[in-house]
Amino acid sequence: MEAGAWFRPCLPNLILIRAKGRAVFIILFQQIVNGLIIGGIYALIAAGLTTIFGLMNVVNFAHGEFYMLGGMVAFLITQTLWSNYFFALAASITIVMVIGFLVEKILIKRLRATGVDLLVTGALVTIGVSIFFQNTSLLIFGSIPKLIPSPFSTEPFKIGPILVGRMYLFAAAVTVAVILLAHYSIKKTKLGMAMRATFQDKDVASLVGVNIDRVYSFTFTLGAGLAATAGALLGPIFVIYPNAGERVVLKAFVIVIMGGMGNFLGAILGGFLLGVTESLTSAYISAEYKDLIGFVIVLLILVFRPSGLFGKTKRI
Amino acid sequence: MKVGTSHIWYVIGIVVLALLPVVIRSDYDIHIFVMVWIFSLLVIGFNLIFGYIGQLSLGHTAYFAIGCYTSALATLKWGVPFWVGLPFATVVSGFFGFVIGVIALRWRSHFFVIATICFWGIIHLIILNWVSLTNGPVGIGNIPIPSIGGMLFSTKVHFYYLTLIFVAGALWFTKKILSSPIGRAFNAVRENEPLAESVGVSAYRVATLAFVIATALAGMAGSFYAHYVTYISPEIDEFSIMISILVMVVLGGKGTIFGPVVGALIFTFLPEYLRFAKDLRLPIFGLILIMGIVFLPRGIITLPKLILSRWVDKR
Amino acid sequence: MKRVLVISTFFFFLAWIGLGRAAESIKIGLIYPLSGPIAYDGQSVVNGAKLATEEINKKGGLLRGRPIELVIEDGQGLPAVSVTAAEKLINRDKVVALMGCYRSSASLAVQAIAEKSKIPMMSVVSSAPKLTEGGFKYYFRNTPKEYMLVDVAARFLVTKLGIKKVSFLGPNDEWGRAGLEAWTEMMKKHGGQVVSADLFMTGETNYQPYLTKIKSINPDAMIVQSETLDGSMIFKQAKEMGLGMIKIGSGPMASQKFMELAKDASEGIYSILPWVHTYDTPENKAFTEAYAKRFPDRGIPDKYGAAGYDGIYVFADAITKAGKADRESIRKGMTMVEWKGLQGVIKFDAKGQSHPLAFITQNKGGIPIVMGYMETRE
Amino acid sequence: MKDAFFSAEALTVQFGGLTAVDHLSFEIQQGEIISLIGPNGAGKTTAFNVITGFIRLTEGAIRFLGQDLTGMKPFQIAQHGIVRTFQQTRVFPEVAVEECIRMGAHKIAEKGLMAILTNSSRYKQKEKEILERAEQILTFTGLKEKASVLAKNLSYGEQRLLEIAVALAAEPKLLLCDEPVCGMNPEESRSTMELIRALRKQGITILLVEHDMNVVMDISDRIVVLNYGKKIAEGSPGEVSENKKVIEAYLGGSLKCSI
Repeated sequence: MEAGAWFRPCLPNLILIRAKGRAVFIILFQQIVNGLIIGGIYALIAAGLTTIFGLMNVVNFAHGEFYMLGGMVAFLITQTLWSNYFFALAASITIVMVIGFLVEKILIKRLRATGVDLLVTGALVTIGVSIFFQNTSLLIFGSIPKLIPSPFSTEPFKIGPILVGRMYLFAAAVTVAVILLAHYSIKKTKLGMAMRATFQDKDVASLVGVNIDRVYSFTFTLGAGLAATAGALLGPIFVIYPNAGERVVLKAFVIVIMGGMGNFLGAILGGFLLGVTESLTSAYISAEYKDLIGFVIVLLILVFRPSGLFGKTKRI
Repeated sequence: MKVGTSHIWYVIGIVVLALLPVVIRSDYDIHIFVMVWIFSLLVIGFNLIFGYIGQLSLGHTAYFAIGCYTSALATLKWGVPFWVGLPFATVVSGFFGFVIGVIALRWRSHFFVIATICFWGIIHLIILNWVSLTNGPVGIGNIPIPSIGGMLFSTKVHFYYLTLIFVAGALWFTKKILSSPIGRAFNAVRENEPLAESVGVSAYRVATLAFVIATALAGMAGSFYAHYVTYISPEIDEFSIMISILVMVVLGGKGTIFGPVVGALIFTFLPEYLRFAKDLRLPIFGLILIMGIVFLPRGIITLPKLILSRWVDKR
Repeated sequence: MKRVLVISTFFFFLAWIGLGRAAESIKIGLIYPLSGPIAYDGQSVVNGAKLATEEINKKGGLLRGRPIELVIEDGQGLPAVSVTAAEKLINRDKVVALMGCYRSSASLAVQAIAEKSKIPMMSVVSSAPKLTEGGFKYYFRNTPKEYMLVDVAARFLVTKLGIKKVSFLGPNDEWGRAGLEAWTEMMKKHGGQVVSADLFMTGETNYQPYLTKIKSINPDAMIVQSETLDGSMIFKQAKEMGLGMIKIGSGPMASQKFMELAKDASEGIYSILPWVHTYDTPENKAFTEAYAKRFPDRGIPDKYGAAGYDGIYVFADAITKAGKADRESIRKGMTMVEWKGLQGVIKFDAKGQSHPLAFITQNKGGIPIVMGYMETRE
Repeated sequence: MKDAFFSAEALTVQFGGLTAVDHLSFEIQQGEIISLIGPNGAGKTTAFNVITGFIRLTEGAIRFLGQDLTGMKPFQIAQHGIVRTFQQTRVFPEVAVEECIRMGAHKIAEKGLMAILTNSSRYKQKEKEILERAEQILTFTGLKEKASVLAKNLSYGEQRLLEIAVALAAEPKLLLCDEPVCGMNPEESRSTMELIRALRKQGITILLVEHDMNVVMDISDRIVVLNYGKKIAEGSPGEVSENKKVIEAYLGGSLKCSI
């Protein structure tokens, strides 16, 4: 059992860099751009989770399924009703938000009423929901992977030597817009203030007349909608299949913790950070340990900055 | 004396379970029972952390995997018999539990949950990629079957009794601990940590002790699994197994001694006997999980008390 | 009310007799992934097996009229789940033969159970070499070992296309690592070299970092070993990133589903696989039409469908040769099998390994054209 | 001056810029009842939390029975004999009263794994002792008939009593009570004061934080007055009540405690 087993995969990549000089910088920059693009998508999924997990303290394991349903429903719409992608995008987000609303109304609200510890029971109920959604969509949509017809040509968009798919740019643009919209609505609007009040102290919030049930259902629906947006945006880029959500959930939790609970901007920056780190690791260290990086970063953050990289340190 | 009556129930339970293989002939059901006992070891341990200390450790299958691989590698590479592999795997998993527990238990509630997921991820990736040690994704095959003086534990019935003895031992051990001051300290930490600290209970040490016992039991379960199925691969560390453990403890009845084992019994048989539902099997399983949590927050073990009390109220 | 009762018991009695008289069916157990990321390909194998079973039963079944009955379980490609499924099939359904597990790790787990329960088991997809090197008496495999396929492909690349430096991209599981080992060894054997290798997690979606690295190395050819789903995304992203070099894929890159998903990115890709529908033999043509008619949503069959189809016919041949349908006789029958299937003449050697044909195809206009084929050798 | 039973030397606690406790020093002799008073926000509870290790000291030292407890963790300080109650009542909600008290007796219980598993005589003996101790405390605090009631189902007053009972079970040498009578009606607070006097008779030294002036004047041997984290006066109830600075401090602050 040689001790070097750990490092052997890195050697060829490191030698490669020294040899190629200038070309290396283009490749490095391309890798960073790759990281930013996938990071944007991570951010959107995490942004949805940061409202539910971060603000409502519900460990939402069904978040991946909202992402998958966003893609599946968008695919269904393009196949049947009206094949315009943008209509399908909007329609699937609304439908998944309705599903999120129902899940909150039927399950989470009842649990909250029993006053049981929401963190743990919330995790279990959402695991049940995730198993149910995953396998029902397997029944309805079948195991055949779906591809939403992309409204843009597959010709990559050229910025100097860097190549970026057109659909990616659209997805990144929508991501930033949606997140800023959500961030603005939480910071500035009345409902946003009510949300923040409820999650500071729900008893006091209800004392001052905030209908906390409405706030909870709006937060959950917003979270589901954000995840669905990511799913619908990724439909044309990556193929959507019933288990697509599983791989995404753990990454989203990692980012929410990195960005700071309930911190929208944190989720965005956390998503980009994880995207770039993973892309660089798999390019220059080794693909196998790509996911390891995410886990190690979270542990470091928990030790040194428990309120997240970008969160304010909470007073004890 | 109250303890007397529960002792009788305990003995009756063991006798019934001991006679079971004589009654049920089909190897398949005995195979399921062996899996139930292996899961019981996992679940009894997990219940200590989740039911008694009140912290949710979602990385519990990592220690199951450590137990599997330690026992398999010890018996294959060093040629030690199973009876050395088993305790060795238990101790190694317990040690990993100590090292990780000391770090993870600095936090509480959802930060602890995420920390345990991270350690699970790291261990899973190391098992998957350290090819020279664990054979990587190819896994390790023909792990020796346990034997006592030439008598091979080759049939399922042998394994049924072997695992049953250890489960009974684990139950006795946890029953003893939980009725002792250590058990009271566990409850104190769960109910109100600052108050427990103020009467001299170190929440950190008590939780670490519970964590070490739990991970050691998981290692033991791993060793049994490795030598029963004789083939292990990184997939034994899948998150779906963690979900089954969670379901068994919560719907069985967390914070009770026999609840999780009842949960293990029900939720190992249920998916098998739901096979007739073919495609609907997993959606139904998801629904049962949701119903269980919403209507039975305290778990199935409390069902008799619930029915009794409701029946009494009606009269 | 009483009269109704009497009549219904009478009918019930009739039905019960009816059941008893029909010849007792020969139960074959199948364990394939029907949920999870590889459910699509797992279902293809089961479809092929169903088609073969229906054909045999229509022609009157085996051993004077005994129909074949398939008992199908979802092994999810996971060892733990496949083992439990195997236990159920062996002990509760009392099947006489097992076919399964798709992923090599699952097959390795069930192989040990089959040997212990003395029941013949055949894999038609798992290609890890270890499966037929463990000296298991009850285990047979009707798909080439990884390096047998790669040997044919490497010779074709070096001699026909003059390729020297190749980059490898494959999944981080036993199939991927076996593929990497095979390509490294076989390229060296034929005078080429694998210059870079990357292993990704199955079901991953973002392959750009690996493709960027391969683009920077710019090898003569790029080898991608993956299932239909991952493969479509890899080659789509490769096209988007302008990777021009020759592209070689594994079996699924010749399937119709891959053409649909990858669209124009599938053009010009070579594949190396044990079967392809454009290999024009009468049996192939008949099978392709029957499969497309029986499974309209799937259309043209891929190598997984053919593997399932051939598997059932191999069992049928073994049962007919053995003359009896119990586990021990089927095992003996398997050693005597000699069946001209879709994948060429199938015969098992002492270790239970068959040597079907290996095809090299290139996708032109969405059709995998056969460029050459050879019988695989040890 | 013989070594004091308990001495706090120049205790200082700073949160960022704010100095909650500023060089507070005082001593307690064995068997005394000392009260720590001051307007709301004077740093009383912070001082309490620092002495019992729940908050870290920025400067200063704590000495008890000749041992330096500075920087120790709450459970270590408790094991040295300093036990506290909390301003917001803390109980073990889902646990029966009698069990709570046995939980309190963690310090004297047999914690050896081997002893427990082998059911050793020492272990059985200690368990019996704890049971008897719990019975005594139940009768002493008057919670006898509530023994099997879950702590969460007790009334507010009973929960405060249970808190003292649990602290008692931990064999305290110095008991710190954080506003024991706060929110109680006169009849309940009189019985609680009787209980505290009875504790002193059993040789337990008591440090009180309390707002109710007539309770403080009536029961304390000495009083330490805090204002904005600084000690502005110390002495017998009589001396302190005439002290100009104390009156001035109090005129500004309100006397009522926050539940």
